[in-house]
Amino acid sequence: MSEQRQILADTADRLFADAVTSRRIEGFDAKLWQQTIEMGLPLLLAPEADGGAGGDWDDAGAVLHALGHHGVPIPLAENMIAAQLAADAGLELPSGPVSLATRVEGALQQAGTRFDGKLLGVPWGRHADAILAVVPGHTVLLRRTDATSLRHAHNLADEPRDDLIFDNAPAVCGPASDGTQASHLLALARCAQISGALEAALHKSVEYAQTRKQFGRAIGQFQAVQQQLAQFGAEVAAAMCATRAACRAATRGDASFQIAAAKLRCNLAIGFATSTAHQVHAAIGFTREFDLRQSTQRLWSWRTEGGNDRAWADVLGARVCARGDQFWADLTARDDAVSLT
Amino acid sequence: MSEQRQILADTADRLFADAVTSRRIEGFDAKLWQQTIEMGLPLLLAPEADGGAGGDWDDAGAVLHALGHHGVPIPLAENMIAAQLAADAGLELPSGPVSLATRVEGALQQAGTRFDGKLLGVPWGRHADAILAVVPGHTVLLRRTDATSLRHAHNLADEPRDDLIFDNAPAVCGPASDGTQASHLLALARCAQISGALEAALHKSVEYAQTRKQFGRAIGQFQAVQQQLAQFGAEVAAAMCATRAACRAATRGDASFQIAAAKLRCNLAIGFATSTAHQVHAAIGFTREFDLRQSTQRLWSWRTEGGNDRAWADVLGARVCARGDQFWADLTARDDAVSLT
Amino acid sequence: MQTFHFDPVDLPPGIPAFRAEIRAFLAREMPRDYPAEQKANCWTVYDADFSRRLGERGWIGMHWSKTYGGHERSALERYVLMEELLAAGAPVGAHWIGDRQTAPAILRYGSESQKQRHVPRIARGEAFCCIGMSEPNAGSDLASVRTRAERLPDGRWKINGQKIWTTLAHRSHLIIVLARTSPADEKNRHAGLSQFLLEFDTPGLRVQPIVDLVGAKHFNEIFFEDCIVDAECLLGTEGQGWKQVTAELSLERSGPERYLSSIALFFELLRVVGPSPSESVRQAIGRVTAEIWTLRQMSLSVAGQLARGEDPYVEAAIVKDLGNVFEQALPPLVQALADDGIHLEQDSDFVRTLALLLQTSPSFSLRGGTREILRGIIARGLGLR
Amino acid sequence: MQTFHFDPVDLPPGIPAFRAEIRAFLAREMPRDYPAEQKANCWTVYDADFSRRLGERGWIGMHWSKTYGGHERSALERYVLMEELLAAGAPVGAHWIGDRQTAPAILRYGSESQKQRHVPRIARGEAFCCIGMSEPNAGSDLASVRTRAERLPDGRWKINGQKIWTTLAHRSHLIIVLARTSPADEKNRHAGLSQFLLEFDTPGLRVQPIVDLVGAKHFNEIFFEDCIVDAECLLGTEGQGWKQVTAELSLERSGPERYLSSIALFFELLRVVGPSPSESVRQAIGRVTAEIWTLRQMSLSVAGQLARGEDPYVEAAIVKDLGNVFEQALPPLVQALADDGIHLEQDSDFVRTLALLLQTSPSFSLRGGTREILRGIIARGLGLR
Repeated sequence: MSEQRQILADTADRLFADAVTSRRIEGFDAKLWQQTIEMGLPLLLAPEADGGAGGDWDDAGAVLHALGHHGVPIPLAENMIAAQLAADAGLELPSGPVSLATRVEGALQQAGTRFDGKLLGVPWGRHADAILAVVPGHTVLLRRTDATSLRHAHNLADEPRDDLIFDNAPAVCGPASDGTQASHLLALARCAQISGALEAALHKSVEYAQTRKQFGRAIGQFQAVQQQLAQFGAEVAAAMCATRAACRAATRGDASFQIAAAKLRCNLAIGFATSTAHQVHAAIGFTREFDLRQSTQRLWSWRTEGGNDRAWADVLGARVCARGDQFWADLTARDDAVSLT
Repeated sequence: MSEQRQILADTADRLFADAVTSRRIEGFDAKLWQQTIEMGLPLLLAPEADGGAGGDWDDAGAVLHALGHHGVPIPLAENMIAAQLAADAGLELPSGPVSLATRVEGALQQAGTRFDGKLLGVPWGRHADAILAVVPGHTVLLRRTDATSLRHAHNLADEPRDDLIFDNAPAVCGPASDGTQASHLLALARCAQISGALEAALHKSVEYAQTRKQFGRAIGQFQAVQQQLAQFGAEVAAAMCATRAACRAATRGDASFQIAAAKLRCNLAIGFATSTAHQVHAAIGFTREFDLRQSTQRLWSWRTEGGNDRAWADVLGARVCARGDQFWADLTARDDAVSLT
Repeated sequence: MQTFHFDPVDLPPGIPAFRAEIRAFLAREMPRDYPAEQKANCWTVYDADFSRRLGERGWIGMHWSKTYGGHERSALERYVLMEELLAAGAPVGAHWIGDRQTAPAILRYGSESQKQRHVPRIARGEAFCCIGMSEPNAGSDLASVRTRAERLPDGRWKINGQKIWTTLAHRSHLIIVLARTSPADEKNRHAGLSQFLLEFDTPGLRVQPIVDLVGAKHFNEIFFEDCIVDAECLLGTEGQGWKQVTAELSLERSGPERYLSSIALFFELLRVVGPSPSESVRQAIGRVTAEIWTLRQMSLSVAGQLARGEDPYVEAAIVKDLGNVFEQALPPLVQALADDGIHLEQDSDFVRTLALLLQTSPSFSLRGGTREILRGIIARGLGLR
Repeated sequence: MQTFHFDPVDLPPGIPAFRAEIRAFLAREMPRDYPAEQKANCWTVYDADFSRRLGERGWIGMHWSKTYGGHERSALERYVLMEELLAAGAPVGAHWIGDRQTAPAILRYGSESQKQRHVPRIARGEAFCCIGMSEPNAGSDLASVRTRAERLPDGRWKINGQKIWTTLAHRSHLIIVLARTSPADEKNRHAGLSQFLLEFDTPGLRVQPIVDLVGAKHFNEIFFEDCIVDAECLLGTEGQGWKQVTAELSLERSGPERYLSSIALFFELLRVVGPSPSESVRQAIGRVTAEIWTLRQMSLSVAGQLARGEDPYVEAAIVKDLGNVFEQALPPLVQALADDGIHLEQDSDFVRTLALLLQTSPSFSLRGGTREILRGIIARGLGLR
């Protein structure tokens, strides 16, 4: 990791760690949000010319890894993506928290100045000032206060995932060349958060195994437990590596293949990792599991968000099958392309 | 197990064990075949009135378990099924080895007195005097010597699986009410053989782990190896239990559901079992693996024969989905039916 | 020669009628508006009325002696009752432990007065029980128990310590406590433990509920603070607590709950995907079906052996291990399959059931011995230890 | 703070051209009528001519010093060569061990004369090498080696013993033998071992091929019967054999062979199922693709770290463990997927490849350390040992 990016990651990590240890809150952490603004994080992916920080997805991945590691309740991932897409579409960057809607039922009206329809499962919808959504051909910005109705809902980790209904609401819109980009970037952000949460669950499990005694010795000294945690570690490593490679690809250009592969690989890691983490913790009763669940409940939620296993396996499989014997040529060309630029 | 069936199983077991230890042969064991005839095994499933032994599938399962355990090269399973189907169709039971063709491309001609077509992958086809095949609506008996062409082929375990082509060959035929019965019974027979071979692979692996020393102690004393072998044992137990339950169902009546479930469960067990068996044996070089492969090569072959995982999962899944909320009622009714008879 | 024994069971002739009777009862008596996700966790759902109605029909303590309020029905009839209750997701939490563990332990080890006093009440669905084995920082290593029982000069016992993991203790009447009655011996870590049978209104016994992973209060901490009990509260023999508990745990291993405790999720999946789902969903359902059918055959076979008075110790451990693996694998499998359109925040029975089980299933393997312990038993059965 | 290090690699600018050069070479030089199942096992396929042609192009010993016949190319270029050879299933068996293990060991521990004498011949594809570590009844427990080397009064060594598992020994020229040079010490089981570098025409050395599981002769037993060798055959330091071997094994851990050695099966599967297979096949291919892509990224990242002179010891073990799991899982997965119509007795490339790998893949985990050992390394990396 470049020195500059390492500093960014470390700073974010400290910020989120402090937020977690000082106040264990459910819902939106407004004070922390203000601090991220001071660090320029919500607009990290927007160009400097537009008032952003001009960062890339390598930077974003490092920050979101820390976000996922500490399970901090703010819509940072969504705001980063919204800022990038808004800039791409030539829309003015809104300030307050901006969330992202990838499940949209509805359409623009009146030459793109009005929107009728529903935004479903919007992360932190109730706390967002604006929501960026993609409809065929267009990127749309909507104000939360223009919604006719807002239904509160949550994922497994109690993170808000709200439904908003708009009825002839004012909209600002710009051109969107790629209708799938919002979903892909959301999947990529979730990969980074998953990597961080997996790492946190691993740390908690290893630490627990080192201190917890059973049958006269620390459970981490039993070969069966060691081997399980080693496998757990390998899964975490795979998720982290896949995520970093997909972030690198997104920094360079079209990353649709790499994001599909990374999200699928992360999802596969979640199954083994969460089950091992809870098994290792199992003997303790629930006190410490409270802490573990900050990671695992998010992992279970994020496995579905941004595309579940079946969805990405289908996309990736169809893509590979269609190219048949070009598999190896395609696979290598993606990384070789880097060396051509 | 009833006392009588236990005696049958033990006798078969001794017979096959002697055959294996006295002569390690590839291909058809003619002398052993003669001994099975003396015991009435090839006609075990035919009614006594037709010259058979009047046994049921509980008996057959016990014998075929022993056959699979010792990996004996004779078409006993196929002959048993052929005899049952011939009797059902009112055909005279042929003597010499009779095999079974479940992959048939062709049709009866001239009022059922002639057959044109191919029998593919016929077990021990080259050694069979006759082959029983099922075509829509009919059970057909063909003589091997009437085949125009016989192409030798083998499965992974070097068991003959030959293709025979018939050109206007003489045929004897009777009515077959259920066109899928031959495939189901073949699957059931393979389940019993798989159970036996799984058990043999387990015994060999446990024995090996008890005697083989590494890092100063028997590898069977390492917790990781113990846990792996325990899982292996559990898979073997599941396959054995599923097989015995399916045999019981076949003894009672329609067993299509149970056979599908049992073959699928056996297939799933093969994956873990063979991989663990070879891993436990891995350190030895190849001498002992020679012995293990007598079991594992058959297991890999039999996983495909009689229907692979995907095929049975599809059949079973379609059946269950179609019945929706009747799942539990159906599942219990199958065993309760026994108590009604 | 044979490695494992799984003879098929022929269910006795009365079973179909009995099963029909249970189903009719459930159709009538199951609570209305009963949330689907509770069905997937029904052995912790407390419903005292429902338990009492079961007791009235003679469906608690079905195979206990009539002398102590039992009904002397066959073990297989009890098996069928249990599988029907679980498959229906009936709220059996109130009497579950008493029926399954506590009363059998009293009948096996208790004094005549303990039997007469407690067992009939349990059978009537009037006294509910809980388990007092695990302690904070002890987990499945029961030998490390630190709760102490000290014999007073007058023969009574003074208990001090703390228990955890006790399902529904705050609504129970009886508890069997495992306590140390002589100092720990590093050479024989299992010596010096004894069991005590206590009523919850004993002075010095205090219950404090713990909110668990999913916000429910199934678990508790129980504190014993100079809790003084009569000599006759000792259950069984002093110093034999370890042996008695081990026998109890093995009773815990053989039932249909080993694979049915969260079956509601599979039923919900079948409902949601409808009669002709896509190929990959269909095949996944086929594989799960093969596993369920096999587990039921194995579990039935063990029940049949127990009914014949045999002790299929290793086979029971196998069923439990495979059952655990199955129950832990199902929720993530379903999550990976569920259509893109099915989001967890949706307010549907299916989604709530899935959400609950994703969170609770990882600790299922704790019930009655961890995975490592079970596999240790199987390995020993194979001659490896 | 970070647990594992998998920084992405930026491949150097020359790579696309180099890759094109390799592919052109392979299109020209790969043997015709080369059976598909050999591609799935190509690192054991012996083709001396092919190896010599690679040597002529400077593609053996690519990053060794020019002083000893190497070519001083970058480690990443070597990585790309290896992955292209493996992906194409090229017959690299003759020079594989020499290029990958023997020459690096000589360059690291050997005397100047050993380097000068052997390394250039290996680089030219003229001397082929094999491994003499494992023994009958020793397996991956190298400390239990019983082959003995006894120093004679004149400084020479007399070797007695037996080795096994030595790939292609019967067609090799050089072997590094691990032998005991002082008596076994139960307290320090790894002490007293030394390595010897021998030529195959040494008197007292005898090779006997073993027919393996699939009927091929890749493995051998090698007997040493009063085999007397010069003092200078000692490789490295007397008594340091264990340390040297361990370093060798870790060299073995980081390459693309960790997930590519049997990739031909996946390519065959893609060919057989065609551009639009059924849903369940498509999704399975999607999952395998995600795994392959991830493994390649991990393996590339480790290669990049090695190229920068870092020592990603734990990361390399992780890649190898995941690679093993992947390679062992693929054949049964493909078998379970393969259409009903695809029977193993069919004479097709796909079926023969599947048949070979079903039989050989279970022992893949032996290559360079068993699963337990690798996971032990990872556990230690996590601070658990």
